[in-house]
Amino acid sequence: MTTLDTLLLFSLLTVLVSGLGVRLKMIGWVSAIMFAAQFVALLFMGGLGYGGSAIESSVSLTILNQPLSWRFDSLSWFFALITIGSALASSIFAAGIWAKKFHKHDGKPGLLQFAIALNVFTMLLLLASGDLLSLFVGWELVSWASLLLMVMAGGSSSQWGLRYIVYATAGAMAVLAGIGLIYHLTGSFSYADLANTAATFSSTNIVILSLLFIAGFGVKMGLLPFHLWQAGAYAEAPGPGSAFLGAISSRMGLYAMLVVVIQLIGLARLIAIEIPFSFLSLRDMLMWVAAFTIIFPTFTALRQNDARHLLAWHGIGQGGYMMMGILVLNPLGSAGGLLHVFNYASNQAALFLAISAVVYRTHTADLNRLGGLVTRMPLTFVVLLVGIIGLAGIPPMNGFVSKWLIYRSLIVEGMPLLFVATVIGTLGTILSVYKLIHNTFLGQLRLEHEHIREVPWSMLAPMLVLASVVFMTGFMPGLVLDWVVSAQAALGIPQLAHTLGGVESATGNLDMIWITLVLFGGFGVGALLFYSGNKAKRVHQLDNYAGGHFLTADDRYHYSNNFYAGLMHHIGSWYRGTFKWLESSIISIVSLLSGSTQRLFHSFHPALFLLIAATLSLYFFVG
Amino acid sequence: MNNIAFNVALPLLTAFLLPIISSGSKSATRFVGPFVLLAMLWFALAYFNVLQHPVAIALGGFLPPLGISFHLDNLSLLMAALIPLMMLLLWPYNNREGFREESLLLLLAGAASGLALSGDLFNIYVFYELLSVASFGLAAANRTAAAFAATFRYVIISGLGTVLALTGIALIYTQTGTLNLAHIGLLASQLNNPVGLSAFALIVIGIGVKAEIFPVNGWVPEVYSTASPRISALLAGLISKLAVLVIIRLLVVAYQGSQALTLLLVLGMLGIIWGELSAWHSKDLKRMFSFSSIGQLGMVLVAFSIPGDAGMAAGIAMMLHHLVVKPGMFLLTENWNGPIKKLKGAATSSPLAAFLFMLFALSMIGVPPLPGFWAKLLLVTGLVEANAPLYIIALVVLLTATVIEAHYLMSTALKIFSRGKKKHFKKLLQTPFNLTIATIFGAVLLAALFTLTPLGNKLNQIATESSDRSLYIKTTLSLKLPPQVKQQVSKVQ
Amino acid sequence: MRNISALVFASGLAFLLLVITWQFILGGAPMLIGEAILQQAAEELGAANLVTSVVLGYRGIDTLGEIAILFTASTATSLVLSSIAEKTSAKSKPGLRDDGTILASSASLFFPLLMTIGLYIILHGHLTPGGGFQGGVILAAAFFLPLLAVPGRGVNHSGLALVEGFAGASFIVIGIIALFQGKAFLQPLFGHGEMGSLLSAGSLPLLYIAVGLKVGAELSGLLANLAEPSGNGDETLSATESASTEQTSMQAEKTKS
Amino acid sequence: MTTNLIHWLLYGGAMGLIVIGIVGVVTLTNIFRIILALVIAEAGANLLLVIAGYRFDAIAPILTGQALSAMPTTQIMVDPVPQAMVLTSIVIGVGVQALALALVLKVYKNYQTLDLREIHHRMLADIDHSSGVISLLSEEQPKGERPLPEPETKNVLNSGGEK
Amino acid sequence: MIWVIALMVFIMLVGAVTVLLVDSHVSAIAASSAVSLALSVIFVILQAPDVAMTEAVVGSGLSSVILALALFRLNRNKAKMEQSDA
Repeated sequence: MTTLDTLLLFSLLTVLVSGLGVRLKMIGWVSAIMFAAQFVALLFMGGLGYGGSAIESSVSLTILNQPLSWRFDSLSWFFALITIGSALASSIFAAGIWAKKFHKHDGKPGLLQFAIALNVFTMLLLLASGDLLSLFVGWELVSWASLLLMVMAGGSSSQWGLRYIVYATAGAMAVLAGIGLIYHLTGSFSYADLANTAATFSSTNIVILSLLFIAGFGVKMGLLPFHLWQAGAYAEAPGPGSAFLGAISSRMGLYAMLVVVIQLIGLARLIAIEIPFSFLSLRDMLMWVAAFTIIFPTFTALRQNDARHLLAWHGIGQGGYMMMGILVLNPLGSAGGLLHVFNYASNQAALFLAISAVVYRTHTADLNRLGGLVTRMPLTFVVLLVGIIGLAGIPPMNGFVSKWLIYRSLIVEGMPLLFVATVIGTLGTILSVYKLIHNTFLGQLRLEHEHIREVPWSMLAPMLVLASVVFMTGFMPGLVLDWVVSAQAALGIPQLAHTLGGVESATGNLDMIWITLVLFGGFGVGALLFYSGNKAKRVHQLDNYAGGHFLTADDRYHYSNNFYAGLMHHIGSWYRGTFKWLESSIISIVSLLSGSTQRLFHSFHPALFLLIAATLSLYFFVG
Repeated sequence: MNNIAFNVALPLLTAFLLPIISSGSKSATRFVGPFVLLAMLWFALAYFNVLQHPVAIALGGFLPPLGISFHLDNLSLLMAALIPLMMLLLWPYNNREGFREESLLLLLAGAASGLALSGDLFNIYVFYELLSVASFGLAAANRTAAAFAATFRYVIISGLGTVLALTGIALIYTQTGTLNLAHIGLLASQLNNPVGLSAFALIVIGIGVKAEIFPVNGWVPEVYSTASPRISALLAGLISKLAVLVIIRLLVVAYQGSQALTLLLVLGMLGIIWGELSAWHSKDLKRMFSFSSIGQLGMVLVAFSIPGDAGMAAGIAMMLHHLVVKPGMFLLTENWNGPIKKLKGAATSSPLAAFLFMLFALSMIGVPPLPGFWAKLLLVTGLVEANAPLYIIALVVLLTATVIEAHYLMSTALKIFSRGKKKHFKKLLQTPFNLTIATIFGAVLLAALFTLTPLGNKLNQIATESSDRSLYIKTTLSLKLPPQVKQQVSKVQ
Repeated sequence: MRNISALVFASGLAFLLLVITWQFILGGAPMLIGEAILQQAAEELGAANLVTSVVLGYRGIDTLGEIAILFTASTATSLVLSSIAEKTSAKSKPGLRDDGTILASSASLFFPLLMTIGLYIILHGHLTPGGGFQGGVILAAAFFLPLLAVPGRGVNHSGLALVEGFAGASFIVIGIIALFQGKAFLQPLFGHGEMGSLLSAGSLPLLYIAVGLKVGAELSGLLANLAEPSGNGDETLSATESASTEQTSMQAEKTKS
Repeated sequence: MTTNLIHWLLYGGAMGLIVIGIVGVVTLTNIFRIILALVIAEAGANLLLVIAGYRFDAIAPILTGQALSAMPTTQIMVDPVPQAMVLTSIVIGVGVQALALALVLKVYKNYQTLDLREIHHRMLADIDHSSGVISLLSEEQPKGERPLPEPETKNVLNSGGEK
Repeated sequence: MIWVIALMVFIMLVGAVTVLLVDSHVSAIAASSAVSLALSVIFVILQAPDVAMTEAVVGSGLSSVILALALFRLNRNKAKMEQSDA
């Protein structure tokens, strides 16, 4: 009974309890408490966060002569921390008042808790996997568990869920093929054999394997050709659910890719492989894929008019940053990539929770029908502000640290084009998050929202906690960098020399404590000037004038519709169109084929096929 | 002590006497059938326990190859035990229409047991014919116009199939001068030529009509959508497997060359493609399931076309999995037979059925840790191990087919689980009888999930045993060798 | 289009089959078990007709399966043909009535003749060519001619069912008796007797009688099912089936009288 | 020479019957006639079996006269096994044929036609109707003057043609 | 003997083709029974008296009778239908 067993047992218990008590009123709080218990159990394994050695699970199976084992190392611990943390936050958020209203609009809060618990359990199983077989098992379980969370809202979400599960199954099949190939090459499913013999694989096998695995895992990360499912599937889930999904779900793909491609096969092999008729290596190609994954979805997010969709599209883009950073494979880059997982998760959870708080009050996430809520929901506004600053990667929030590391590593490695690409991506992020906060909290208050109030504490608490996490880890990134570095050690890649304030190395220095203090000093000066002046007159929010005319609340001067029209006009929408076109063409091909195949079964004389088959097979043997 | 012959004799005897019994007392007709099936089950299981190594039984006391012999190994006994089990589950307990369907079912049981046990080519043909005729009667038992028409087309195509099979048998007899499978195995060298192989091809195509092999399965969607779900479940779940079993015996005993395997592989791949694509397009559950069962049997065929134990293990695993899953699915189509669009809200009207559907669907797609996944894993590893271009193509086909399968099954499942109108709920209610049986199948599936390790070991044992050619030959021919066979044995060994 | 492709493939099939069979030598087939059986059959079974000893001895279970198939076919046929909805058609008996007289007389002439021939063939099945099937068919013809002659009167289905059931059962029971004597299933019983005489070859004649009766009964039932308007086809069911069919057969009775 | 000719004749005849039967089953559209073609194909297969057991200047496998006493007989005989098999398969053929004919009768009763194409169209239409989906072939009207049957319940269908 | 075989095979094949091509069902039935008669003669030549007998009795006798009966009933149904139509 190791600590890992305890953790998995707690997680399983959570699933069972929340599953059995789906209909109970109190189930929300119960499962929240049990998530907290899981969190504590995870902290007992905290040694992993500081370079502890891997913890084996005492449970192991042998099925069809194939051993299945589970273990936890620093990398798994790092991801598990994020998983359970975001699960805890969303569970608390969903446990209280929110559940009542959700229940009133015939949703099933108990089912939501159950789905989150199930996802957590399966993710822990995946993170704990000790060989390729258990990895695949965990992978499939995660895919199908998240389907439950996606479609439980009903309505249009089921279509997104269907799309997701088809993509996911395709990815899983690619992974299965890859695993099968490895089994053929090494004769077993164990990590050790793969790590030992990977050096002997022929480069064609390496290409096939890495393409299969990166395609398979990339589907879940929403890498570029496979990204169409993600935004809708995450956004249409019930509020806290989408917070959880957006925070961690698609990172499982990153974890699996880290384990298989980086840890076991080794990135060096990928770098060694040149793609014919190009000056790129396989690794560079993947980095470019990551770059486009950053740019396109980010600018797609710019065009969304639904807050949840906007955030979800960002999730895809930020995943590109992480993959980019890890593929750079110097201490800075990989640390930046891993750190960004944590930072982005905290940002995204905070943002989604804030948005669902807004939805909870206003019943809409349509950016064209919101605005001016800053005075009505100030704390939510603060959380959202912190979140978008972090998301856009602006100091002093934590997003800045990880992005800085990634930029820095790109410059150090001498990859200017990719650097430019990432910067463009960041630009898009800033623009779109500004659209988000402007259309929701700033500008003109709509008349129907005049009397709404701040959301209750049960919902505010997790939001505020997350916001403070965002700030604190931005203020003292060393806290997280410890874990990141031990994760790097677990991956067996060079580690980053870091301090509490940030990075202290030959390739670049960063001390967030100083930066933050300077910034706040600046803010302090500004505030001093502001308050030393004579008092500003407070007016009612709806008391507005333009050119001497009184503006009634129902004439719209708040510019929200068709935001960034000019920019949109310039970039257009050709890229997203192409992917949609690809997808639909594949579907239509399948339907064409299946129609014709069914025609064969409708032919009115099956005996003819018997005759043909007999003749052909005889010809095959005799002729 | 060779009372395994009872497994063939008893059901036939009862079927012969059933008209008289029924004219005597109606109630007797109800329980005599299940009683006989229980007895068959008992005999089979009794053997299953005592069996250490394969045994052969000379019927009529005439030594094989002169007489007909039953070959008892784990595989055939497993089938012989599964037959009465499935029959008991799918027995028409609530049938009010006289004795005919019952006696047909009993005849089906006897024929199936004979098919599973027999070790003689022509005897297999006879039992196959008995199986066919009984299944014709059952397919038409629904007595609708469409059922009659579909059954007629079924009769015609499978009649042609039996003609081809008989021709193949004649070729084999002309080539080897014997009918006993083990003896044929001794003379397998004489069959590794165009004549022998084309005999194999003819038999495969002929028997393949029941095995739903690709080009000769035009009857499948029609019959399954006109017959009653119980019968469809029986045909798709049990009967097709027995036909496959015959092909496997021939393959193991006589045709271990790569050409025969290639034929099976190609047919299986075509079956997968055709079945899954057609299922993707179908608009009602019955036909969706019949097409998907075509695809599944294609997968079984592909599995068996892998040389060696690996293929045998994968094939048996796929076979057993399909044997459990498909009948359960067909039983659900009794009241969910409308177009899939109309299934909205089915989950709220009968949640258990919806849960079962989800379970079966996931297991069919091969979602771990459900048994279907392990069967598919065996298949995938076997295909990769076989390591020939054609097998890699088969792997690609298999994986693609899985994606398609996932798409249509999940779109149906989402329809079932989505909210629907209250007024349809009555129509979507499942009958308790079917629901109970389907629940039993689901329970079996879950039980298999929790006993995977022992099952896997048993499976490997069965596979190694039943893919061992010389063992089969020794078992049958070492009873007491007639002189003219003896020197052939010595020649081979 | 379909026909053309069918012809093309069929000619291909024919060509291939001929190519295959051309590799055979007529009369040169190995026939291993054939030889062995020709050597041993007489001692083992003591039947003069070796085909019979193969049919009932070496391959007895094939024969069991065969009569089972006939039984299945007739059951399935009556299942298909018996439809509850055809009450009226029992009364209407068009056709064949006018020229009934000739047939009737010939039938009454042929009936005993055919009976004797059939029984003879069955009883000598183990000595001379012919046996259960051939004799059974002739018996069926004997029973069937009167039906043709006087379409009104149906065959006594329940009686046929009785014969059929007990004949088939006795075949199996003989096999099972062997089982209980410690022999194998369907192993011939009794001594061989002196070869060539009527009472030889152990239990084979009994088996052949069973086969003959069963085949005869089944075939005549089958013929009757096909010949009669299928309303009467339900008379087999009259004990078991619903009241409606009861009255069907009642009507049939009325029409007969 | 003569043996070659006989070889050709016999095997040619057997294969000819099989192929002609198959062609008939595939090309004919009258279901009654299709059954006849099936019977012919079976006859071909039987002939093939009997040929397999044939040997030149051998006698039938029946012991008569002095052969009864002198066993094993010096006189060579043809193979009895294929003959037994053929006996079986002939009777099987008859059973199947009877069943098929019964089905033909019922089909004719319900659809009032023997044309396989129309029967097939009607059947598909029935299946589609009973499962409530729009037929794939809905654009092609069935041949023959009778329109598709009205939606009927099972019992009505049983009563077949007569209303 | 060879000529007998040739003749019988000829009759068989011609009869088989006739079954496929001829218009009236009755003559088709007759052709099929001719086929099995020729077949039984061939069986006799092939030293298979049992099979020949069976083929003669079953093939050309019984199955023709069955077919004829079925045909008779088909025609009667047709007649009945025409009555009901009229």
